[in-house]
Amino acid sequence: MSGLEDLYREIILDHYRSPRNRGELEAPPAHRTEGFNPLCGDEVVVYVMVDGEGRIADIKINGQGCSISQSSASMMSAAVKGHTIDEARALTATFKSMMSIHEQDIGGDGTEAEADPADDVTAEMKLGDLEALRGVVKFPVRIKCATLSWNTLTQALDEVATARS
Amino acid sequence: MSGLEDLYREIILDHYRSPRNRGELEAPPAHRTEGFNPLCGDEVVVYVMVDGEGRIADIKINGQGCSISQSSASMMSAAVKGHTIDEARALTATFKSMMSIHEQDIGGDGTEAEADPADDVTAEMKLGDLEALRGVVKFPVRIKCATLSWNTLTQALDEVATARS
Amino acid sequence: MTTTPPSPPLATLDVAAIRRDFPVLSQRQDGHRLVFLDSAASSQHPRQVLDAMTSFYETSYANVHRGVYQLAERATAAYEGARGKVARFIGAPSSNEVVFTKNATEAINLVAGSWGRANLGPGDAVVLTLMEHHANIVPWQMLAAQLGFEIRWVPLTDDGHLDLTDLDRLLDGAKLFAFTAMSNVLGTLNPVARLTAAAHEKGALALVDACQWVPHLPTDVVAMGADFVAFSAHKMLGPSGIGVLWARAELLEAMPPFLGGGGMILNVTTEGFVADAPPGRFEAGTPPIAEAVGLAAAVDYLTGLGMDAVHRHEVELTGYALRTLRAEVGDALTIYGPSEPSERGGVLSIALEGVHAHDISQVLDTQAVCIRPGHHCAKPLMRVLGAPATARASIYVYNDTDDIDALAAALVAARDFFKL
Amino acid sequence: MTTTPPSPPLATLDVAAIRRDFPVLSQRQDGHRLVFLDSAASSQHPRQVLDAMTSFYETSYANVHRGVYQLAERATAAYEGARGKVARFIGAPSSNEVVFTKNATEAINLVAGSWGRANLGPGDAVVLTLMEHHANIVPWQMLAAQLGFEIRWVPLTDDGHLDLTDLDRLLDGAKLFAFTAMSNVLGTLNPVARLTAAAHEKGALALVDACQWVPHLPTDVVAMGADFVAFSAHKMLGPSGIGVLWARAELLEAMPPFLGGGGMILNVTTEGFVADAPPGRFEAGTPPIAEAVGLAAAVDYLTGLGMDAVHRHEVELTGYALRTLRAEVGDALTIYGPSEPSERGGVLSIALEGVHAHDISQVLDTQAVCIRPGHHCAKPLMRVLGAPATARASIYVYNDTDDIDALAAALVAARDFFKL
Ligand SMILES: Cc1ncc(COP(=O)(O)O)c(C=O)c1O
Ligand SMILES: Cc1ncc(COP(=O)(O)O)c(C=O)c1O
Repeated sequence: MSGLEDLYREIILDHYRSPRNRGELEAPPAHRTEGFNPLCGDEVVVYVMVDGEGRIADIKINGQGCSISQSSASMMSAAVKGHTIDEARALTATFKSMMSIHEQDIGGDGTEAEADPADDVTAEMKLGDLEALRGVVKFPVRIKCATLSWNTLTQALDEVATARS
Repeated sequence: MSGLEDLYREIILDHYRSPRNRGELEAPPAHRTEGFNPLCGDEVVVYVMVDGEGRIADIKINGQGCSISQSSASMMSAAVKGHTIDEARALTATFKSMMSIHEQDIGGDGTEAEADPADDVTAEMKLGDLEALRGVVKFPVRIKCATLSWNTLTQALDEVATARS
Repeated sequence: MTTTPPSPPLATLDVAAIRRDFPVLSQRQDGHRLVFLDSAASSQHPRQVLDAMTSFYETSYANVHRGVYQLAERATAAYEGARGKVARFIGAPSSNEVVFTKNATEAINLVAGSWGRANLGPGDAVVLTLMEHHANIVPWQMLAAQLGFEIRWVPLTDDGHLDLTDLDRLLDGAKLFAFTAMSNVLGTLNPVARLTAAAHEKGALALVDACQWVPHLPTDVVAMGADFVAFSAHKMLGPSGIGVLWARAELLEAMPPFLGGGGMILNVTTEGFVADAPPGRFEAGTPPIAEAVGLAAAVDYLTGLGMDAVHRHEVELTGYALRTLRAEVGDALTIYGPSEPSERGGVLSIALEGVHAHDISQVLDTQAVCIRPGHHCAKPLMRVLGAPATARASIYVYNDTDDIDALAAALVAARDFFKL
Repeated sequence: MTTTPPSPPLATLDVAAIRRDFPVLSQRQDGHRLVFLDSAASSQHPRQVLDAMTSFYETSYANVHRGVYQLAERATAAYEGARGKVARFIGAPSSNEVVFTKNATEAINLVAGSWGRANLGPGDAVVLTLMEHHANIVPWQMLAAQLGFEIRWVPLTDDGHLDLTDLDRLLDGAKLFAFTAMSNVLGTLNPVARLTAAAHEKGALALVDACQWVPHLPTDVVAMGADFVAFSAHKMLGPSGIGVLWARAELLEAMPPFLGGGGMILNVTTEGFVADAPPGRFEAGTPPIAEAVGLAAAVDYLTGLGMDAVHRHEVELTGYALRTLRAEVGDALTIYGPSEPSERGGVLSIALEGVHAHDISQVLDTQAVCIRPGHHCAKPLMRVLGAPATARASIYVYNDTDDIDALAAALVAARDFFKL
């Protein structure tokens, strides 16, 4: 079906059907943050366990949502687990840049300006599987699905940082 | 100028230039009521002095407004002065019927159904000069100008009646 | 065996002719006929409505109420004429009982902010139902947080009706019962007159959210027994930007203003203001003038079709849809709400096992089938259903069995795409 | 003596071409050319605005924000695109600072009901001016009656300017200074940046009623130094049914919701709700979707003309009008407000000795000259002027010297009809 393959790559459907790091962590000691997509009702719950060195020792994802939001959350959890908060933030920035290419293009000439955003910061973190979500930018309404878990993670990490300082 | 003569009959302009019963009465013992036309800012103040037999012994008109509202108030004051409250109410009904002929006609076939309203009640009170205001019904926005002082008089008489009962 | 001539056959809708009135429906999307099944969110517009607005702007536009010149007179007559038309359409005793707002949401907020703020306080209760749209929930929650009254909820039965078992107890001591005439998620048609009577018996007023009723069934606010009725033009073939609050004259007359500004006053001094009579008192500022003209044209259009015929068409098409979808899509399909078509309006909330509503809708879009995924602004209801979202198809006067067949085919495609 | 090429002559308006864009102006009334001089109440609409709305309805209409299908995506993009266009037109740093309301009146009521209710109480003061429109008076009076704060008034000078002699004292302890950028009765252009700075110096916020500014002059909300700015589409060639509140992001973020309903929440349970971020937080219910599209087209149209050119045109025409009317109508004529055209916008409030404004307007209508009699929703100002009503002629991009000449002739006719 036209264009659908761009959106629903096989790896996305795989993460949707077999989500990684699905479940809950006891909070506390873990930190629990809820996110909502007010448009479609998707809810995501992110549990993060940050160790003394600022590393995401464990992460679990709960909630309900569409294939895009669920697979994005699943891939995110796999990508940041074991990494430092700073690395997770850098990856989030990279991912969100990929997602907002379309927004920058609105009103432009339609060509996708795929300049690599923030090369320096992201040197250590690669999008990897997450690249599969690039097709989402062609479906603007779905961008919020793809970024929901990332925004929730950011909020969780902010809350952890505040609680520690 | 087309149609203007229907609206601005000579007698209307005469009452506008030389308003009858213009001024104030001491209140109390007289009764003072204010009326507003929220559309154009016209204000009318009606002072009525009702005697023991329910007769409008005196009436004065104050305030500011257009030729239609001022002349209507002037003619009204002349018409009701010395008459009973009931007669004034009957005349008010007759006058307002004349004013609303147009409203009844809206959506109708355009012919003016000049059925004489409320013959019985008004036997004793004739519109007289007030007939000159009949042309106002062709200018719907101005109907509120013509009826402002009458509505204010009605309110004043209601207030007097309440105060006495 | 009767000698009177046979009554003419019940008028039904000539959908093919109706569709020709709707320019948007003549579009093709990627070669597909556009299948618009999202009228519960907002309906499309017949040429007659668009033409009425354009020609009003081209010949008779001016601000209303304050002008003496002919354009302003025509504009005022058109605006007030629209008020009269709406009043007749809903059986209002007087057009002075019709207040134009920006949408149904403002209409309900108006009742909360004016009547509610003046009449509710600690110890009072407002009764809602678990099938309300957020528009009939959040205004009461906002006000309750300020004034300290209680909100009570009428629960639902398993088949998507209101569970009225405890209604009398819930209404005890309540000052208002605010409920939807028809659920925008389940399609359930509520027993409006019975509910308003129950409220009145307990001394409570009744607010009817008629957003999903007025566009689809004959409406008589008096027969409903309602005290307040709210609805929006944009769900009944009218334009965006205008809604309606109807309320009984005595209530409106006793209510303080909601928004302040021009057009709602008798006098203003530096010391204070004197409010005008209803409906002007509740229409601060320049009102939605051309929108009222568009709404009047929509009322004319619907009146021309006949609201009985509109309802009959929807009951029939809903029955067809229930049968077709069950037959074509099979066991993976859930359709929420009453299973009897006569107990529901033309709203079908669907779940497809293992496929999220958002993904259903995305796949359907590739077939030019427009439905809406999500919580439909009824999150408390979604919680009762245990579904974070449903895929909602909703029908109106321009839909036919071809649209339903296209929906069924697209759902089958979605099911297959996700390899269920 | 410079070697750079001469700059091109200042662009002025090609009024004849502009007039051809406005279908309403091609009408004749009783054989007369329609002379529309009531744009301060509401302006007329170029074909481009009407076409944008009609074509939106015909091709891209759906409810916004909640749909996945292409119509809904296009509708959402058009609605949000309009927000961006408005933001750029008024120099807003972010389109998230632009809230769509039903009119300017709702925008000011929003500030009162949200910011005001959260921040004002006994002992506080709100400063207004004696030249405010009721839209910027009554909301504060309604709130003051509930919350018990004080309202103070900046007086006027004899020539229709704000009298700023005591401004600092008036602002002492005030939390808000709410004033109009331009008087809709006198035409006076107020020194906006100076007034907002005076407010800020005293720790007060500044609300600018820009209803008569945004349509007529280049607008930069940042240069204005404003905290809140309100205006309406229908005075700037746009449709009825939509207004704008701009506010600084930090303010909007801290403000509680105003109206409750769909589209302004993150979550709703039976226990309560979580409000969404601005601007959505302040746009409960289905917004004025097609109206936003029309407003965007109006912004494009005005941008095409150039707001500098629009302003220059109005200053010139106002000067011509002041000269012509004084010369033609003679001593019976009073024109309120500043006598210097550069200190005022194109609003001429007129008195003709011995003839009430209502009667002037009636006579002018027979010549197809559309002006507005009355208090112009500024009764406190009328009291200062000592006039119960004025006859107001107001000009815009489609007016030319012929219109002014027709006005002068009609005023002469009115004077003579009443035999002054
Ligand atoms: C200065 C001023 N403020 C406020 C308003 C109110 O605008 P609206 O009626 O569009 O809400 C107007 C116009 O009527 C105005 O001229
Ligand atoms: C039942 C119900 N109530 C209220 C609303 C709100 O209507 P609006 O968005 O036009 O204010 C809707 C539609 O969205 C609805 O379906």
